[in-house]
Amino acid sequence: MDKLPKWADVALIPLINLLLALLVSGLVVLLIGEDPVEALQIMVRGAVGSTYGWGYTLFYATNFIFTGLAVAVAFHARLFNIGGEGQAQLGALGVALVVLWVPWPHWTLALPAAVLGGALFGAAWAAIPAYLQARRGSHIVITTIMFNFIASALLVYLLVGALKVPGSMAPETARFPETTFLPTARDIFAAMGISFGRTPLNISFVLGLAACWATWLLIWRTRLGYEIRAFGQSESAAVYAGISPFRIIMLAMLISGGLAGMMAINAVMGEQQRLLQDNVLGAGFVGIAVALMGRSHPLGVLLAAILFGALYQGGAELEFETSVPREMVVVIQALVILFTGALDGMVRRPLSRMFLRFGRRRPAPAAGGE
Amino acid sequence: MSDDATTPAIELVGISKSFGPVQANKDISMRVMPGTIHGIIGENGAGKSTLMSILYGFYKADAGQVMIRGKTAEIPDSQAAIAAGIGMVFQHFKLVENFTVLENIVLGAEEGAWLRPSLAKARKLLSRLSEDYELHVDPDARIEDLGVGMQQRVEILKALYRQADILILDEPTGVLTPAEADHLFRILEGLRREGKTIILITHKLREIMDITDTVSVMRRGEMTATVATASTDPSRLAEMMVGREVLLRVEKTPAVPRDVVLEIEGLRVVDEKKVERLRGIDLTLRAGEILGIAGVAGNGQSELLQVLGGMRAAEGRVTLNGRDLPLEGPRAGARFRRQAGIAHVPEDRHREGLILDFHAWENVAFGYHDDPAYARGLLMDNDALRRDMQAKIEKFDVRPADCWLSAKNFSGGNQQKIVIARELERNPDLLLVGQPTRGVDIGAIEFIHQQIVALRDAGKAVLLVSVELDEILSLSDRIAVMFDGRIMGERHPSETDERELGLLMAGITDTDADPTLDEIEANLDLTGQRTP
Amino acid sequence: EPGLIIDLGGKFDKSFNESAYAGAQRWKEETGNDYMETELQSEAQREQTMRRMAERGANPVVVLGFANASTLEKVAPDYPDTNFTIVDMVVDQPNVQSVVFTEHEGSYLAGMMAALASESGTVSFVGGMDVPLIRKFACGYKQGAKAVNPDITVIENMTGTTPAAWNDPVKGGELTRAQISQGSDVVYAAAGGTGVGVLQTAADEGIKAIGVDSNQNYMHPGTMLTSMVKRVDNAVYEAFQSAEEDRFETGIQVLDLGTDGVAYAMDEHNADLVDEEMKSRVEEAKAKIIAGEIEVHDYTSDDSCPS
Amino acid sequence: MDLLTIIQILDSTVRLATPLLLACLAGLFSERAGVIDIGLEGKMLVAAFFSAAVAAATGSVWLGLAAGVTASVTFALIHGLASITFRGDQLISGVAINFLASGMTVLIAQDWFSQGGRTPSLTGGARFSEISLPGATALREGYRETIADGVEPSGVSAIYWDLISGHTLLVYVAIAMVPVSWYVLFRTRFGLRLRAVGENPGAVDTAGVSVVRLRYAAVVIAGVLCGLAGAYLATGLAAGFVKDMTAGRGFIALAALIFAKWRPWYALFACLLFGLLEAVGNRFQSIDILGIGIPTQFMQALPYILTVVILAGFVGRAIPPRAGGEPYVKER
Ligand SMILES: Nc1ncnc2c1ncn2[C@@H]1O[C@H](COP(=O)(O)OP(=O)(O)OP(=O)(O)O)[C@@H](O)[C@H]1O
Ligand SMILES: Nc1ncnc2c1ncn2[C@@H]1O[C@H](COP(=O)(O)OP(=O)(O)OP(=O)(O)O)[C@@H](O)[C@H]1O
Ligand SMILES: [Mg+2]
Ligand SMILES: [Mg+2]
Repeated sequence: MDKLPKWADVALIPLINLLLALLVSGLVVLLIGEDPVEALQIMVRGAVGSTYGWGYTLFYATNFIFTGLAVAVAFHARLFNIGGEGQAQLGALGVALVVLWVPWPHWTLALPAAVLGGALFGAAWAAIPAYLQARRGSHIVITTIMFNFIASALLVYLLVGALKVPGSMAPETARFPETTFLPTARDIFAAMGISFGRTPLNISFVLGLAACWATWLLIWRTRLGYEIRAFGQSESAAVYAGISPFRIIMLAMLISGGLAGMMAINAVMGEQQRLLQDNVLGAGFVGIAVALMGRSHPLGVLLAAILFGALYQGGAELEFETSVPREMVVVIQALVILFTGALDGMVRRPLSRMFLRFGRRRPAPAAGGE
Repeated sequence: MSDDATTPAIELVGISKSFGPVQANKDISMRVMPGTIHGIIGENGAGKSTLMSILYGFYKADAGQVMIRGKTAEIPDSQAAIAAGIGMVFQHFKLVENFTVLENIVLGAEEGAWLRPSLAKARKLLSRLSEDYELHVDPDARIEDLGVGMQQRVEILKALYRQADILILDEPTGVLTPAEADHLFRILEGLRREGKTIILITHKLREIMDITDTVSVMRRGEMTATVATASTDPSRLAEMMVGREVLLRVEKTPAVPRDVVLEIEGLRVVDEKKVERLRGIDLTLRAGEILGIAGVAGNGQSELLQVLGGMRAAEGRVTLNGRDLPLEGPRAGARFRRQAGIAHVPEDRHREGLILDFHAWENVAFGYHDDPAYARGLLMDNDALRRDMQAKIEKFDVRPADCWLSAKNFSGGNQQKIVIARELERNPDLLLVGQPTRGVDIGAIEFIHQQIVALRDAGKAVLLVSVELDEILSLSDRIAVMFDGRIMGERHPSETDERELGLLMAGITDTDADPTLDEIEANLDLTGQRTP
Repeated sequence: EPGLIIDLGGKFDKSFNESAYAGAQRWKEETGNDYMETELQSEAQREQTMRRMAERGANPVVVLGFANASTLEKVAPDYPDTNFTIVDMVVDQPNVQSVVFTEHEGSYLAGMMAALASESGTVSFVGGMDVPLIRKFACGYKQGAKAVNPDITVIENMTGTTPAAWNDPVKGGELTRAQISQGSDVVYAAAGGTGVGVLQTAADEGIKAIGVDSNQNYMHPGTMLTSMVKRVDNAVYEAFQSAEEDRFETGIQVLDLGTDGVAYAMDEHNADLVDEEMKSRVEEAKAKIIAGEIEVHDYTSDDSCPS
Repeated sequence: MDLLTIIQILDSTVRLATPLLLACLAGLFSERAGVIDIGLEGKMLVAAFFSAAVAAATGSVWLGLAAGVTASVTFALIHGLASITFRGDQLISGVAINFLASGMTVLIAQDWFSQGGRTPSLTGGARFSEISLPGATALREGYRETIADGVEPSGVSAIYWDLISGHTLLVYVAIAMVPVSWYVLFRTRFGLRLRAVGENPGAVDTAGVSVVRLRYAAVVIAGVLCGLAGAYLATGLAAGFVKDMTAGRGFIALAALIFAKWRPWYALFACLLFGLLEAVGNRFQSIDILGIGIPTQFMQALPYILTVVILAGFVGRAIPPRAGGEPYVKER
């Protein structure tokens, strides 16, 4: 039945799915007695109507780029990594430790080290479920869910204990030293003489773009990417081709966890500038929606991440200006996952039938090529 | 049963069915008279299973009509088929592996909402049925503990339990030894005597000739002919099947074996379920010869290929050109086997040989993707891959000649050509080939056979595994028969015949004595064979 | 136009946040002016929410709870023209007003009432998040109880170590049950939304309970002994009003018993439970505390509680 | 630790295990039929909300219960639609359902009650009250009197008046569901077919039984049970709905299901174990075992850690139903 043209598969179907999700979201807004059109206007204006809006939109998008790429890389190896949340939490821990323990003279030195710290901790947190999947066949979806819970317990343990600032009541670490603050969009644009809203958008966004490009290279241009995709399509074929499933599962998950962990560069080093108990804000889960919408392609992930960034920022404005709670965004996110991920067949099947009927007009392809 | 013998038990009129772009059945009509055994033959993918599944209500036909005992029947689902007295034994058994025989038999045909009375009643009926038809099975055994032959009995009992008087068997002998098949045919004859109608799908012309009353031939989704078996012969049937005259033998010169290439000693494999799949294999293979491994599917041939191809760990000793091959650990993988000079055409091109969603050009490097010829620095040189694929497409006449097409969109024969091209062009010292022509068009079969023989003539060693005795007999220079993880014996093709090989395949080595069926069965049922 | 950021747990937590919300509403009704309000949903949103308030021109911006301290420390310098008020914590910035309460004094009175009402000689305390601020409540409570009955047993439990502890009524209920089984017949909940579960269980099991922050007596008339009200509403009202009248002062403001910043609540819902004797003893103690004759130890002064 | 404390902890265990048990049995039915359900959490959450909301609005816990179950079944049907009818990915569908529930409940709660995403507190007939079994009150009084007399009672009677008696109806329902589930699954025609469809749907289909109908039945049963679990949470254990009040219980139930190897009786023990962990964690802020202080965070994470250990196969391998997670596709 795979007779859909490629453009329909990568663009048309996600678009229809997205529209369906938004339509249902609109109904929900209507249901709670608000005007969906007005709500949409507020959201659009809030998200992209000012440099302030853009700043926050892209700030959130940066988070989602990392978690989205994390889910996408794992998807290519047919691994469903629901553990982005926990891996990002641990990544945050890694970033915080690197930044707090070493007296960095300048952010340019701190950044690469923090990237390493975040990626390493995120990867380490993904390594255990990956190992258990590869060696013992433990279902990675369940283990990564469990590891999300364990991560948050671990973080709480550290934040109310070893990492807490003596005398402070809040479970958070000390503030990072000023030398490690990343330049924000405001700083950078100011240097160019352009005024930009005071937002946490920072150079991590550029890092996110670089991550997209690197992921694209990895998946479509390297041997490892070839092996990951081959393994994802058929494990038995991979074994036949001498691709070690253990190696691929481990590497794909380590990369995935590392990407999730790098989210902390933006969220923790870029914005919060200290380690909080809840620093991921559900971005690990948004990554699932982003990867599904983006069809696991880095470019798609980038676009979907910006879309979700806008949704988050728009949602925050919506909450501010109307009585629609921020949970509206969670609902939209859920609907996007539902329509693009689970109810995909609802759109795909009639569509491919349509395309098939369309194709049938031309002489039917004879069975067999000889 | 009491019906007038001139009304067909089943009549199909103008049945058509397509799966997306694939038209599996085109305007098929067929009649089957009651109390007869009706054979259906046709190549793989001809649409036989699809047609029967429609009759059984498993698939819905796009067009056409089914008549049962002269009356138009609506068969929207299997429930309706069962109610109409149709039973079907599928090519791939439909049994719940961790249920008992009894539970499988009552499933869907329970007496009431509570199980206990149903099971008790079924147990009684079952013992009667097994008496009547010599179909002995332990009602409390778990399916996963039974051999394939036994599982098939359960399937037949399932149909009989539902009082089927039209029984469809889809390739029932594909997994049986000749002796087991004989036993099955005796049962079928018994059923025919009772007045039941049987439809038998098979690839084996001998079986058609032996047991059927009438036979239909299918080709590429169409019904090409229906004839009385008595009025035809195997070569005519073969011709109808493929649409032209068939060469039943491969043209080849006698082998000129040279140095030993492959030496296998005491090879053992224990699978995940702790079942011993290979129980000490010893084999020697020389350059310039084709060694054929015959055997019923599931007797360890696949494991042998997998071990040699680096897909599975084993114990024992294997040397290639005098050097030991590691059988366990990281250096036992398929990559290292390829580096050592072993190419491998796997048994299942869909599950192993190809990545169906990859473009053809991506598949050309599959398994050889770390070859420096395909690399450009750290990245892969996709242009090189495409050039390579295009060259192979031309040399092997792959159609359509489009290296951008996804592998899944080539037909089975062309997919196999892609695999063969990739593996043979590596010019390996040892070629492992599993089921090279399974599901492949006869024209392509000839081509593939020629390629294999050419490789042998170029002084390479070939290890051929096939369940098709014909293929083994016509291609091999030497034949080894595997049974239950052991080599039962070696023969020369010119000095043996199907009967002798068949007995070896059933585990009977003493070919002079005429073993009783029970002996054969006893031999088989202990093996714990499973459907592959 | 002033702004109020309701903290985690929501403005209808029947306790801390609700009190602040009530103050803002009172101001709105009395002056007819509008104010901006938003509710935090998660820890990591604090900064964006605070900034948005400031960007929108809210002045002063009132934030609730100690958890805002480190964020405010960071945000306040970015908006030197905006005034901020933080409740329950001291932030040392030129444009920040810090409002703190003498919870230990109010809790002392609550402890006295608990000891006077207890028949079993055991009373208990359920805290929210285990932080010095809540220990301050517990310590005051304990001192008050001991002042009435030196032999009294005071059971102390904290719900948790994270902000989730402010909003876990089920666990609050379970803790209360455990305390009841240990003999407690008066329980004091200083646990935000978690307290709802404590008070509910107390009512279910028929023991007396003491609410916190807002006057919670109405929730379960008949079992609510009193509530240790903390006039966060007054703090918010005052911050709004002083800005309106251009007399907003930064620096530390202490609201204590003397200014009615903390108090025990009396109304028709608990009138039957508090007899004259209890009332007079508590009033007496209150007067002495205000006069400095009784000194209630403040846990946060040295992070310890005299036993 | 004296006997009474132990009984009290066990009593708390039973209360806390009840929602886990109901959700776990829900998962059991669904997964035995081959539909993996990580949406237990979400279904419980909607049920908790709607039961509390309707109970608060009408004052009747029974109407609340009905509403909660209906809401949960509706979500179950969405899951069914996605994973059975449209053959979508069951895991993704479950994830979506969890998010949908978490967002939707607060959204509607805010719109309905304007109390910041919670429902008003439930009182009186809007809550399930505790059922006192015959004689329990008398025994309890007796016990209290002994204390009043200054005698230290043994506390054995508390096993009856505290541990066994004095729970809300749904606790007893949950426990009764264990043998009922066992009986249905292993002693009835429906159960045989249900289990078969989770192992090999092809076998069920060719036996003339509708795979789709069976799977929908299983999914709906799961919906009902999750509905009971959620309703218990909001109207039995607590008195009203608060945001995200399931707090990961759906995932613990899933963990218990794996622990229980998809069997009803084992599910009971697994849930009691996890309930006990929670009860102990509630009761003690930190626990000293052999002089080593164990932080509460560890206690809280223990069910998850245990699940990982089980999944890793270190404590007996759990083999899930074979067709689990795969949509039944007859025609490609
Ligand atoms: N469920 C299905 N979905 C899509 N295509 C199918 C399906 N089943 C069969 N086909 C296609 O229909 C054609 C006929 O298949 P069918 O199984 O009927 O052949 P067959 O004659 O039984 O072959 P074999 O001898 O290999 O059993 C093939 O091209 C096959 O790929
Ligand atoms: N799953 C599928 N998806 C898309 N197209 C398919 C699929 N299966 C088969 N086809 C198309 O249908 C055609 C017939 O396939 P099939 O495998 O039945 O060929 P065949 O008749 O068996 O050919 P051959 O003799 O080469 O084996 C092929 O050309 C292929 O393009
Ligand atoms: Mg077939
Ligand atoms: Mg074919």
